[in-house]
Amino acid sequence: ACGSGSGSTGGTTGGGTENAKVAFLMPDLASTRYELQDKPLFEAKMKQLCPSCQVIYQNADSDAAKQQQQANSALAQGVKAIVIDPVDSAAAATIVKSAQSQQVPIIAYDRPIPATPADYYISFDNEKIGSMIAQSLVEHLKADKAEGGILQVNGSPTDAAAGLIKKGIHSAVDPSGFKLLAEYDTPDWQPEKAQTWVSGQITQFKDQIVGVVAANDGTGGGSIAAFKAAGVKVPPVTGNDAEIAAAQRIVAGDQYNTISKPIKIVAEAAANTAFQFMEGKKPAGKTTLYNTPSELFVPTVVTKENIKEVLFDSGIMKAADVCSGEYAKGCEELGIK
Amino acid sequence: MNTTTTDRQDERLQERAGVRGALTDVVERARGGDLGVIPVVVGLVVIWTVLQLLNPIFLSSANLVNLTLESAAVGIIALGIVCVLLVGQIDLSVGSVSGLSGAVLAVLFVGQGLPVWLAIAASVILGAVIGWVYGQLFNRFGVPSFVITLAGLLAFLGLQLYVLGTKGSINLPFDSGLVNFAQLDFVPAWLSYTFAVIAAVWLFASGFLHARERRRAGLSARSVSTLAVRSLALLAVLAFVVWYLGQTRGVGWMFVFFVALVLIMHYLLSRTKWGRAVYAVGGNVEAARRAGINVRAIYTSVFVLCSTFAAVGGILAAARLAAANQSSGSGDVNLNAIAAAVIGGTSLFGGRGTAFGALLGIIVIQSISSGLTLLNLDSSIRFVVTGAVLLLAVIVDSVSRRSRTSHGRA
Amino acid sequence: MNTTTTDRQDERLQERAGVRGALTDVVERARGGDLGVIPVVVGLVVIWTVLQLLNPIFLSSANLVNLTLESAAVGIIALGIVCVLLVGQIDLSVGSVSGLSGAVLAVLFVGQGLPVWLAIAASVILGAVIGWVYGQLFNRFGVPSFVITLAGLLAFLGLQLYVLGTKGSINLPFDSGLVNFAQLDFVPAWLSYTFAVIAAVWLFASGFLHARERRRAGLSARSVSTLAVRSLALLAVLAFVVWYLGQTRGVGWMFVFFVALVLIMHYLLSRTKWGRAVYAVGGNVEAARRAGINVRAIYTSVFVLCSTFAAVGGILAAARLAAANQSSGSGDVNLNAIAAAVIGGTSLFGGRGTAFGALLGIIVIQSISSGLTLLNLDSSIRFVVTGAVLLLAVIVDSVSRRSRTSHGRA
Amino acid sequence: MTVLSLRGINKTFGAVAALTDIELEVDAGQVVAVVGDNGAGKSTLVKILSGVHPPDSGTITFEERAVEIPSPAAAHKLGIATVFQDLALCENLNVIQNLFLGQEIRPLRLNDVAMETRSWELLRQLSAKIPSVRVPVAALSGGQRQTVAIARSLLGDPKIIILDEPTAALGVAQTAEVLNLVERLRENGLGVIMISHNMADVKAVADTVAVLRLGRNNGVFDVADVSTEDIIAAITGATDNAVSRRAQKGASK
Amino acid sequence: MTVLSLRGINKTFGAVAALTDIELEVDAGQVVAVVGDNGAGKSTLVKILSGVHPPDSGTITFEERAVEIPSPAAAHKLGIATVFQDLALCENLNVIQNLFLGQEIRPLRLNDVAMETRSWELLRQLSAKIPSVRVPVAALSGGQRQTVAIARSLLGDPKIIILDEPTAALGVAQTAEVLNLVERLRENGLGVIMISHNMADVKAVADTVAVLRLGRNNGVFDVADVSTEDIIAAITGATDNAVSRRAQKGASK
Ligand SMILES: Nc1ncnc2c1ncn2[C@@H]1O[C@H](COP(=O)(O)OP(=O)(O)OP(=O)(O)O)[C@@H](O)[C@H]1O
Ligand SMILES: Nc1ncnc2c1ncn2[C@@H]1O[C@H](COP(=O)(O)OP(=O)(O)OP(=O)(O)O)[C@@H](O)[C@H]1O
Ligand SMILES: [Mg+2]
Ligand SMILES: [Mg+2]
Repeated sequence: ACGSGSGSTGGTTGGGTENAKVAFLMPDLASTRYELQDKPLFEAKMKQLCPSCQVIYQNADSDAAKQQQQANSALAQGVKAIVIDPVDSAAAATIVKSAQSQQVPIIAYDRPIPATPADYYISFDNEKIGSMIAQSLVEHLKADKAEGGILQVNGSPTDAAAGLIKKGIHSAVDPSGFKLLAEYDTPDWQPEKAQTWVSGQITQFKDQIVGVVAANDGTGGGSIAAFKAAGVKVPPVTGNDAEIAAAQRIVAGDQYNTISKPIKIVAEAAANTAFQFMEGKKPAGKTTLYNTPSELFVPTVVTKENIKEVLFDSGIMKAADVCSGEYAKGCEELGIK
Repeated sequence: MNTTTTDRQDERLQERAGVRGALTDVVERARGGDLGVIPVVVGLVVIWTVLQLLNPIFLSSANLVNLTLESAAVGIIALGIVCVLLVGQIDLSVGSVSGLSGAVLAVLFVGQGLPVWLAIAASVILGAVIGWVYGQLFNRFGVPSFVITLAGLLAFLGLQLYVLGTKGSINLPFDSGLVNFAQLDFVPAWLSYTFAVIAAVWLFASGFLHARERRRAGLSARSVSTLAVRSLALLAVLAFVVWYLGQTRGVGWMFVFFVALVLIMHYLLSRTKWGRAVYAVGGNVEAARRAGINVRAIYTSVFVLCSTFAAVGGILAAARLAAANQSSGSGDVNLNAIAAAVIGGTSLFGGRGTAFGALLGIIVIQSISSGLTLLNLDSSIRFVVTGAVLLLAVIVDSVSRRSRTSHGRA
Repeated sequence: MNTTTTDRQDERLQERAGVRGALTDVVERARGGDLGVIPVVVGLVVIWTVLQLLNPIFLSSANLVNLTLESAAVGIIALGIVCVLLVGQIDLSVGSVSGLSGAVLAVLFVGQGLPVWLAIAASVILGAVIGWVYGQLFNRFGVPSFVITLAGLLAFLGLQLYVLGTKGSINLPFDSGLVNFAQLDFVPAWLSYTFAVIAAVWLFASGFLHARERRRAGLSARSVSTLAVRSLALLAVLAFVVWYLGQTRGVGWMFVFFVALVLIMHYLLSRTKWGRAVYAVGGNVEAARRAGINVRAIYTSVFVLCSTFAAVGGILAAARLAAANQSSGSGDVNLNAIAAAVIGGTSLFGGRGTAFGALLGIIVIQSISSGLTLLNLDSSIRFVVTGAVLLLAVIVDSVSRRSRTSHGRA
Repeated sequence: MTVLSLRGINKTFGAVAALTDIELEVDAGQVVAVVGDNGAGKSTLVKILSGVHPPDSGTITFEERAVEIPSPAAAHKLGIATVFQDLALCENLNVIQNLFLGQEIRPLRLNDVAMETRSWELLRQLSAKIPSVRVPVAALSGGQRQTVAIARSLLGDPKIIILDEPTAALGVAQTAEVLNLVERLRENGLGVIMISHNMADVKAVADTVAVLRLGRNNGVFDVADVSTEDIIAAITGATDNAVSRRAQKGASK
Repeated sequence: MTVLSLRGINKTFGAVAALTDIELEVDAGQVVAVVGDNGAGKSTLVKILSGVHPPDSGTITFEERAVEIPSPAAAHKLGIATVFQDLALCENLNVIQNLFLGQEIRPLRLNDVAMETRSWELLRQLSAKIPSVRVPVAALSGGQRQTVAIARSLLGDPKIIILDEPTAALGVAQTAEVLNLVERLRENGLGVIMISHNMADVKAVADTVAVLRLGRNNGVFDVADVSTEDIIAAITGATDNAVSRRAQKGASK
């Protein structure tokens, strides 16, 4: 590593992990998971592996250049490893380059960096997420013998991850036999925008809409609010991220599904891998993706049927957070305590 | 009206009386480019026609109902922006403040279980306090309001995230009065018509009394026929709007609330000493100071008003979405609110603008957004077209203003 | 200097000569609040001290090298913003234009395989054309620049998405000269020192020649000793900077490029007829028009310059990131560029500001951002602290300006 | 009775000493003309009296009490009304709005009609030639604006009126009306400070003449016993000056 | 030789007819005074001649050619230099910058020294009392600004100089210098249009007097054969006016 002119890095080069620093660079605030789940879980695991180590957490707020700045600053602080969820998978190549040129191992987290292989890649697959939520909805509609079309609410047009999810959704919706009535790229993932758009579509297509595939819980919530505000019945709406608010809507029967990523597992795996790198080892991946040793985890679609097991029994969420006020009744029905 | 009144004795003035006179006056002013909001309205009509041709749903009653409801939250924020722009300052933080206020509301109401009115009051007061702090910073240190509110933009965004804390997104219960107000409460048809009639009668009565007072004081005044025509026109327009929106769900209470705020602000700005002072400070702050106006108090009041409106807008936005989340108030709320004010004819340099400008401006913006949303374009094309249509809407207004400049009324 | 020169004959003027006189002058101006950029520098020193105390890495050579490189792209954009603000207008679209220009560069260079210089030229010309269109819209229709560039903001964002197409993100090859220029090319130490010496000698020589010319014309002039002290001070500062940055990687060519642009703009604004006209238009457009200045041409030139700088900034940003993507230029590029100009002392109302302001302003902003990045805070706290520090930096400046107002120099 | 008196007033702007050790006295019912060359500091003195600039040092005594005038509002409160040389009108407001700025009738529901009526009265009294009082001041001619500024100072109930070159832009008729007005004000017992470059006007209405030169007092004269030439000599600091030379040339032609 | 002549010029602002059917002639080497009440339309006429406003109708003949003056730049090109009543200076620029605005020496590398030297020359010539030419115009007194505006019109090489109330804010000495200047300009064969409310100045330097009243021509007089009273009567439209009444009152006192 490259400790630069300051005593705080301890001045040791090579494998020592005493007082070492590791950077954990997250991409945006559009989804709450990075701040609320990934970061604390990663930190906790790291603390357990290496009590004296320090985690440098940064969030790039959807700005690739800012992420580059954050990575540079981490390098200037002499980190021993970088775990990065790139804002822009392509642009992160620069970060990989500069980290590797300073012999700092770099782990791609959540999103791949195809152009310049990182040292390791740990993720679940965004495209897969898209196809899973859409597929679950389509199956539900078929089971209900619904007839009509589907609205598709994508994520931000300027977000690469949203592009992957969109691709996945299409892979499930296009061959489903349900007509894709219209789709929309929600600027900045804003729920308000999603609501406005869906409101417009309700006037346009009226009762033809049998389902809405929304790319995350925020836009899903916006879509639901649009139906409520129009005073019509809410069709099944998807989500993604398993936010508490989404869990509440599922419990209340407003939202059809969301998707729970085993963030705990992934974050801990990332911490493990990072720690091995810091110790100077070179962990081998389960598979190889994009020329990178990789490990992929499978997320779970959450619906009313399995919400209790997936989210509550597993301890991801606490009933107290979700089952407040008006949601208590729904929780009770589902046996969530 | 044929004996010359005190204010019409100068022989260079052309004589104009009665309905005919009023019309000539309008034509003359149109040629001189001094038309107030008329060009914006024309711009609006142009856009509406275009959008309707592109998608026949656009002018459907259901869509217009949506439009009115979607305009309210940002429109109220724009109303505050009009005030700060009037004194020649700016507030970049209205988005963050609205987001923060929504978050505080949700945390207090849902998280802490406080009664809704208390949560609302707390959010609104928070907004007022923020504005007060801006005012103090501005008056004490003379930091440009651009920088103060830029700092506020960041700080209150942070605070919003902090308040939402581990939850990130908080649902407001759909059956709460607040959410109902923003989503489902519509004015009953009979009441809407009553409102329309009251407005028209009031316009006539106040105009008539005012004219009588002026005539008694020996000043020229609008003739009864002009007044009657004017208020009948208003009645017709309002009745048509009510009838057309009534085809589906009618006029939302939230929109009525917005319009009421516009009317109140219009009154405050045009008929009170405070409003005069606001325009004076915006026109020439040194002259205002020398006239003995407490310029600092005016600045503070305006910042307070703007942040308060931002907080109210934030509450309504949260209510309409039935949720407060991390991205509430971010994105283009700031730009839309400022753009609505500017499109409605408010000058960025202070001293020129009206409360009605905010109403018209936000309707222009929401029309564009709603119309293009209905078209289901690719997002890249959608951005391009939005930009082009926005420009189109404003060119109409600007061209008429330009002719004003060339007539020496810069 | 003791015989009274033409410009110092008024008996109300206090006499000040030599180094001592220059110092008295500075003190006097400090009391009067007329200090140019000094308060911003003081603000910067305050921030640096605070940030260094919080994290000792902040002022490390490696971090400062990063800081210089990170400043360049947005700094260049801010330079363009200074020009539009000087004429009292605004450009909200610099972010989109920079993103578009990066995208066009990437598509032409990587996608189409054109030579890099051609791709750069195309992007820059595109920027210039955009500015020209703004100028035409502004001059022909008198649409407020706020609205024109807001429309541009949307339209060019759309165009950027369209150009990038389904790829969304395009990598620039690491071994291309452009990426090297932005990431790895540093000025050799000997050359840096040479630059420093040249700058100091040039400052002395030009000052000396100017002073001689003034003295010949019977005007008061700076004494040789003042000039010598001034250029030695510059030499010392520059040599220290070069030496300190040289501890790690040194001075990046991209930063040198930025500084060179600042110097060129400084020359254009302060030493040419065009620059005078820019300040005149910003100060009083009607007076400028009556003085026979082609006001429209000035507006157009300024819009062209601003968009061109935005395009150049976009190219450098893409080069530094080694990629152009959909979110390039979005986010806070606009706000940062405008804030840099404003923090550097440029007035939003036109007529006041300097090119150096952009340099100082962007360094303030990047310092805050870099310093807080090092602190490893929660995002919510980071936003709050960023806002607070920003305010702090500007309060120093504003307080001194305020004292200027109270001394009647508003 | 001395309404206003100044002692040792100093004011510098940057390197320029605009006022040095200024003394001035104004009695009730007295018209004091302050004259001086361009840049002599007359308007600076006016601005200090009306709270626009604070003096660097010196004392102001108003009705026998030492006072501070930190702001224009404070000056208004003391009863000092001022017509500034640069008029200080809001160009975006119309004539009525400017006239009543800060002293509107019925603050919470402005009484337009009363204000318009009163505006016409005031303007007629000054024989202003303003076609309409509902146009923004930006559309008025220079003299019309000056009339508005003068009319404004008559609202309220001042004890001292300060007129900084009130007739500079006025037509002959309006000038005559303003001089009449000054005389009426004196009769009503107000103190008037009038700044003017027009010696004829000064001699016509002033009781005493205070001369400023380069920011210093250069004599106070009783109008009755001083000739125009002497005043001009005090202003320019020499008996042989541009005015006297011109007069000679004219005579010799 | 007639340098400039106007025929049937009309201009309305909204409901106000500011100028109706105006005629005016100026010869080379002639000083034409334009006088009139406040709001009579004098400045509007000046603005039309200097390209600030376009006339609604009417023809302008310059050196025997019919011309259009669509912009101030066009007026400069024809050789019409104007001192505006509102001065039209840039407050943020200093004196030198304002003087040379639009006609800087050495456009690509401004020659500060030459401009400063020339500025001092011009200002001295007008006996301006400006302590420093490097302060922004915002810091100057009213008269100092007016001197700057007058000095500016002398740069370049105009054929006609239009002075809109050039001496309104000037001190006695500066006024005398400006009147000298006008005479020099006439001797150099320039046409001068001077607007003034000061009949003494008008009688001192003008050759002919054109009177405007409420936007219309109200007579053109040869200065030699007209009395001040007659001019005032033409301006006010009555022989019994505020001025004559004041004169009577003064006489009867
Ligand atoms: N705000 C200011 N900043 C700097 N200098 C100023 C300021 N105001 C006035 N001065 C200077 O103070 C001096 C006196 O100005 P002042 O306006 O009092 O003159 P005056 O006597 O009113 O002249 P005039 O007859 O031209 O109106 C001038 O030299 C002027 O340059
Ligand atoms: N830009 C404008 N917009 C509207 N009306 C205007 C404008 N400029 C002038 N006027 C009107 O035209 C008339 C003539 O104005 P002008 O300035 O020519 O008068 P003037 O003869 O110069 O008067 P003064 O002696 O007061 O300077 C006035 O009634 C004025 O209100
Ligand atoms: Mg003065
Ligand atoms: Mg005039």
